[in-house]
Amino acid sequence: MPRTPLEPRFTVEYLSILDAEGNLDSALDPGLPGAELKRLYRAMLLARRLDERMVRLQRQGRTGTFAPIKGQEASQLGSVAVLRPTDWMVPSFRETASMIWRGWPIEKLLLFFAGHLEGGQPAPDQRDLPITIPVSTQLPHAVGLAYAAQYRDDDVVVMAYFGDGATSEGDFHEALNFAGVWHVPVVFVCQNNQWAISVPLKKQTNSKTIAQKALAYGLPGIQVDGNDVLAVYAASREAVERARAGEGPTLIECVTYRLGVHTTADDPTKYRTAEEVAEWERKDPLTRFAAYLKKKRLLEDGLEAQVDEEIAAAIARFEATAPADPLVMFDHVYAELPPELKAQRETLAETLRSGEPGRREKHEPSPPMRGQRSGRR
Amino acid sequence: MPRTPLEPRFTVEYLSILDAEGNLDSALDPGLPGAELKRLYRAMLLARRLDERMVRLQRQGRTGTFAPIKGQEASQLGSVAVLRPTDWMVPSFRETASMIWRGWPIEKLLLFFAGHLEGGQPAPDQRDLPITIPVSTQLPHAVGLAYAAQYRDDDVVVMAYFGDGATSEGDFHEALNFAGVWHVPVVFVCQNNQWAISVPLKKQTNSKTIAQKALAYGLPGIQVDGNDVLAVYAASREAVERARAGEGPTLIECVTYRLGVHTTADDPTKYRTAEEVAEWERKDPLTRFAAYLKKKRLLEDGLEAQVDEEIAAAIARFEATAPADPLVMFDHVYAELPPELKAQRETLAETLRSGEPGRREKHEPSPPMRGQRSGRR
Amino acid sequence: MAKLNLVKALNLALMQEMQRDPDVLVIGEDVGVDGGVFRVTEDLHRTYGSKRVIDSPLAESAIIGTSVGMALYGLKPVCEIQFSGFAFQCFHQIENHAARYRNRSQGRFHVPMVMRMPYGGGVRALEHHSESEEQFYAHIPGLKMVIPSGPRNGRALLAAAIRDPDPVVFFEHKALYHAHKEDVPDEPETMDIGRAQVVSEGDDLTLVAWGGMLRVAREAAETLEQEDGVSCDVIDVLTIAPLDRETIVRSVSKTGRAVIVHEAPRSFGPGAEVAASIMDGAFLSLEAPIARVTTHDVPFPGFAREKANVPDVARVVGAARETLAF
Amino acid sequence: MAKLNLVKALNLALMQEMQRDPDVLVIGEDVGVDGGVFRVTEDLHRTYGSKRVIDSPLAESAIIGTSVGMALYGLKPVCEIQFSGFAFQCFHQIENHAARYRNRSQGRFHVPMVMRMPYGGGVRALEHHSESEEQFYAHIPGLKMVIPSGPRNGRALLAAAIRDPDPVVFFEHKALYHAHKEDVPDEPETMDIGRAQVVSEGDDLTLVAWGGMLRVAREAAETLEQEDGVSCDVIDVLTIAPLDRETIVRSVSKTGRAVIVHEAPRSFGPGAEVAASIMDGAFLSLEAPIARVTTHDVPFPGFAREKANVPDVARVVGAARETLAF
Ligand SMILES: Cc1ncc(C[n+]2csc(CCOP(=O)(O)OP(=O)(O)O)c2C)c(N)n1
Ligand SMILES: Cc1ncc(C[n+]2csc(CCOP(=O)(O)OP(=O)(O)O)c2C)c(N)n1
Ligand SMILES: [Mg+2]
Ligand SMILES: [Mg+2]
Repeated sequence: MPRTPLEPRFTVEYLSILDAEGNLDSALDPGLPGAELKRLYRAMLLARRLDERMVRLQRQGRTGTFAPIKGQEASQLGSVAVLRPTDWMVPSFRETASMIWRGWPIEKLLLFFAGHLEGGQPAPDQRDLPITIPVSTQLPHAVGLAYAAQYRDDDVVVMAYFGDGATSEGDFHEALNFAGVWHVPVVFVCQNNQWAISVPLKKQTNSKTIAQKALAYGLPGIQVDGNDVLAVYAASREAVERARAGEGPTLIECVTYRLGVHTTADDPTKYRTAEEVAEWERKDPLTRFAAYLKKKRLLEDGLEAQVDEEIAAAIARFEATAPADPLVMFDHVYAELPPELKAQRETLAETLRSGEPGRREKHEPSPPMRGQRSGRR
Repeated sequence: MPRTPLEPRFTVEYLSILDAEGNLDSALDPGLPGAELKRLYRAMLLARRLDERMVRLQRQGRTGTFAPIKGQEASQLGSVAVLRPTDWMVPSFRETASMIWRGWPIEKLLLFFAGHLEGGQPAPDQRDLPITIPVSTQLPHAVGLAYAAQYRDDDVVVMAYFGDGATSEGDFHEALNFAGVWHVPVVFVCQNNQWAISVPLKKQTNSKTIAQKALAYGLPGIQVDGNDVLAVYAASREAVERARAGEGPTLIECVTYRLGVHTTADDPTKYRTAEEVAEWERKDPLTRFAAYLKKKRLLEDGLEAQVDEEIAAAIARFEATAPADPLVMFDHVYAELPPELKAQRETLAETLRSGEPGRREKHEPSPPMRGQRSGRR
Repeated sequence: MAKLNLVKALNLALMQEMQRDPDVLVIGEDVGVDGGVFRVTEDLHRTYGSKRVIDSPLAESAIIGTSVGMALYGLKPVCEIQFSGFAFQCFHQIENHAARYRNRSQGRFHVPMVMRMPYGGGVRALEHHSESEEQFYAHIPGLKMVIPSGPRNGRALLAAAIRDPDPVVFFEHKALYHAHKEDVPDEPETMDIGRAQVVSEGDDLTLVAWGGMLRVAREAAETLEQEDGVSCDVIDVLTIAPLDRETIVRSVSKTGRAVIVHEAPRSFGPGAEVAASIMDGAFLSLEAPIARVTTHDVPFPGFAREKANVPDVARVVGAARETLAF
Repeated sequence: MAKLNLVKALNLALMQEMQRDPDVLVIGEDVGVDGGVFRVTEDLHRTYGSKRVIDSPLAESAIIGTSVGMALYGLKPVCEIQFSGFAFQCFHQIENHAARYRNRSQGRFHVPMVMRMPYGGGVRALEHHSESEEQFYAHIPGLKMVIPSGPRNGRALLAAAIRDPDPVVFFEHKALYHAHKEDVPDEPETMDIGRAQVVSEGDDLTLVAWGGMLRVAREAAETLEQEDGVSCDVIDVLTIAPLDRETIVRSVSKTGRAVIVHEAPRSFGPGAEVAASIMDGAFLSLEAPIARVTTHDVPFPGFAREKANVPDVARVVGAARETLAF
């Protein structure tokens, strides 16, 4: 049946700058100074080494469940690096690299994953939201922050992270729709790592790309090679500049891959092949960026030892943290303790004084939540 | 910054067959037999006359709040008319015309709006869901019905209705996304009547069309002139045929207008101009279709009197309905009454016997919910 | 001092709080140009413009979710959910976030927001437009749950809720909107959240109610006084959570008997907590089981049956007589 | 008869019910290929294929919403919400629809579906992975709310829930999944929904608990027996709603004293209804106020503090001694 096509027609673009061997498409080079390139690489390496260390800590029972980022370092750092400290960063639960870039001390993250909420407390001047566990629910918060910034006429951009699976939730949709109507300075960064636990992208949505979902909200959407830190940087810089210039929100899809487990409770061999993983290992964002830096003679010697030392020192500080005082659970429920809560607090304090149950707990290696992990990976 | 456009590029098409003067684009004529054209027009007229009558009944306190459809007759009837009785129809709260086409007795609808849930009970063989009040929440049900039909290998298509405002809800998004992944036989019919109560489309979404929202789910989307019953019919037939052939879901946007109040509690003069309404009155779906039929010599004499009589008879049956027996409120909570509910029922039965409060209520004209209505319209 | 109904009184609170604090803004479906479907936000849009009085798209989760973001930034959003029956759409944003950000961030952030919702029956409305869902919010740590019973306390409590540093769910009974007028002072007025009020005093029985049921309790007390010579403490709870157990327990310690009246369904409803709290605090004074007069454990029926579902004076009087005769 | 833990026992129920009735299907996040994050749906996918064991996209509201549609069509979906903490995302589909379709359609439709959700603390988990939200479901007319306490009743109740013509929210305590094994008959077995069980008998005190707290209550009873010579009725509630008041009241009529143990926060929690119901039914037998041992009215704390939040044997014994000494 013939009909009239509506204008404008829609396209979604793909951006890639460094190929898997680290060769640069110089026409697209975002032109970062050498020092910035080195800083980015160091952060990627630190994130990678810490990630491996954190998996081991969890295996030893020294922390609880944790979501590793191996493979996603370029997506996180290429994007977060374009923010100013006065901008806001809104993580999901898998942004260790972005959080460290934003100044979260490593020991604090460890504390968080050891079940101390103190570890989730942003510093007083830090414009980051804490980790959000329920998938996609942080996205409307990012839009609200951006609205408030615009309302106050502050020069602020908000960047929000989420995964491919997150795009199926209603909150993703509502957040992007509000952002479009309000035309607020927010950049949505989707790390499409191909999997939502065991569910592959093709079972997640019938849409060919995540980027094209922006069309539903009248927003620009772009797909980038998420294992190419320069491509992520270029696309993010453009989006942040647009937002800062009052030109509204953007959706960036970083095509990447989770090389490790979903969380430390997961066994990915149940749902994906070793070949698939190997194929993506060849596209490792670190190898590629290192190859490029090497060609540019920007790769420093001894960097691994340096970051390992930094991590070890942080772990030592984490291990030295005082046990959790149970009474703190009452401190941040309301601005003031209501009478019933005061009574409950007193009863617990009494119990603790009498040395009975609920005593201060050290990070003891009690059995963690048992899910699917078979220990094979 | 140069980048690679991804294929395929996306387009959304617009379909219109009858212009506002009732002239046909014969290349697009869906070729309905005269009897079917007459049947459609009669249904549109009945819907229009009933709508006016129902507003008056509400004003007299004989029914409660009700959502008129004036202006949307073509969108509803052009779409519902392509269904078979064995297909499923999932309404929102503004599909009087579709419901009557599907065989709902008028007196039952009146009873429903008079606060008797009996009026919302589909007949035993009727494949319609009852009216759903919470916006968009019926859409996942439609997808579930379609999944079940596919699971059972039944030759069934599901058609679901909703408004432009409904597209902002998370449930809209989740339903279309599931439908896309599952590739089920469902047709989503959006009546874009330009307003969600007082909120115009441009404050509802930054997307230029509703149809393009289909792109987010990898679905075909089409925009049609929703005041053109033939265009709606043609697009719906195509979508239903696709669904029936196992080619998956479609989103149809019917561009139309709510000529009356949002509900009988609403005063639209607060938020829209008389000029806007007048402009859309010129595009009235009935006038246009009547002009076309007249040219084809298919317009019957005395049709108004005929449908008015049908309506009057139904109202008489409605008025003759027995008062509501309060005890029925316990009958359909569970398959079997649990002990506590049985006790509550007995207590109420006792109270009713003693003639005290909660006595059987006739549709008494007590003050309705007072909202914004100023009585000016 | 002007005679205002609840709608106008709430509107006054919003007008004045917005005047007082530029961080206060209003967001919801139809709250702007239209002034809200019940006209509670009438004229705010004209006075404060569309940046401060936001006609949002139709999505409750994003209304609450974006408001949480605004509150984290330092603003004080007053959200309207058009009817409490549609707040389940945003229940996760309320429970996961509004109620928890202070705790999650260990005090670095807090969420000073108000979630206004019309609730309750008796207004001949469609499904989901007549329910009383206070129990769901009262059970969530980190939230406050407030229900005024009239224009004056409505205005004062709404102002207090807006100034409160914590998230407050604020229910407004639809049948009270136009029910009666009261003198409301021109000057801003607030009331303490977390305090119940003894609105009339007596010795024989305690009647506990809130919102739309307060009037029913008061009329029942009058009937009991006139027909039975029984005198009642009538307590207007006002803040459901945190519950003012002290005031309620003090009263029942005196009277020894209590009837709780609410519009939420009975089982696992708010009356159970009131009853259990009374037992905790006044066990030895109790002379009869505490009665609960509530709607039935059924989905709120079509309005042709609502009178038989919502507690009325006769049912409260009946329960009181049984309690007194125990 | 095989010795099974709760995970395997629930898996057996699913296997057998799917075998028995081709209308039963399973849907949820990661329930297919992965077998569920707790492995409760292990091997179902292999046995029954991806049309009957559906790995859904990540959207709770659509999981419940599409299941409602399937149930209206005549299928019997068993949905898994990965953790009960994420069920607020679909709370509107549960309250607005699953619970109401029978009523809305006046019996023309009903919704035979099961909503399985792992709940509860003690497993060193992240936020939203340790809460106990039974109260929210128990207060919704039209729903049933079931919580087994071990492998055998878990299997039998899940099978019964699947066969039930009404929607059932089915909570599974995470700490029970691997806690202990029981003999579970090979043949399909069901248990009546709506019945509590007296799992050990005594004269001095009634302990009421469910799910993960049953073990705590039983151990407390043993301690009281051994250390204080006090004998307890221990009641495993099993069905939270509709609550088996009769069994509970009968016990307290005998013992005169009761302690209720639950993992939900105390205020406006399920224990309040149990307490109020006991008062309704056994007022004259009561010799002490009914005690409630619960988590505190705080957002569930990080797991470094969870032991101080979740009721343990010592707290239950303490409350029991206070009750006995009253
Ligand atoms: C609302 C909600 N539902 C379910 C979960 C359990 N869950 C945690 S992560 C996850 C998958 C997320 O996938 P994706 O968005 O792709 O992010 P990724 O884990 O791949 O980074 C799920 C289902 C959750 N945290 N929140
Ligand atoms: C979840 C939910 N939120 C709010 C409402 C109140 N409400 C009823 S109709 C309506 C507007 C609907 O707009 P649209 O989807 O465009 O449909 P229309 O009324 O124009 O047919 C609103 C806000 C509701 N019924 N359900
Ligand atoms: Mg992913
Ligand atoms: Mg509309």
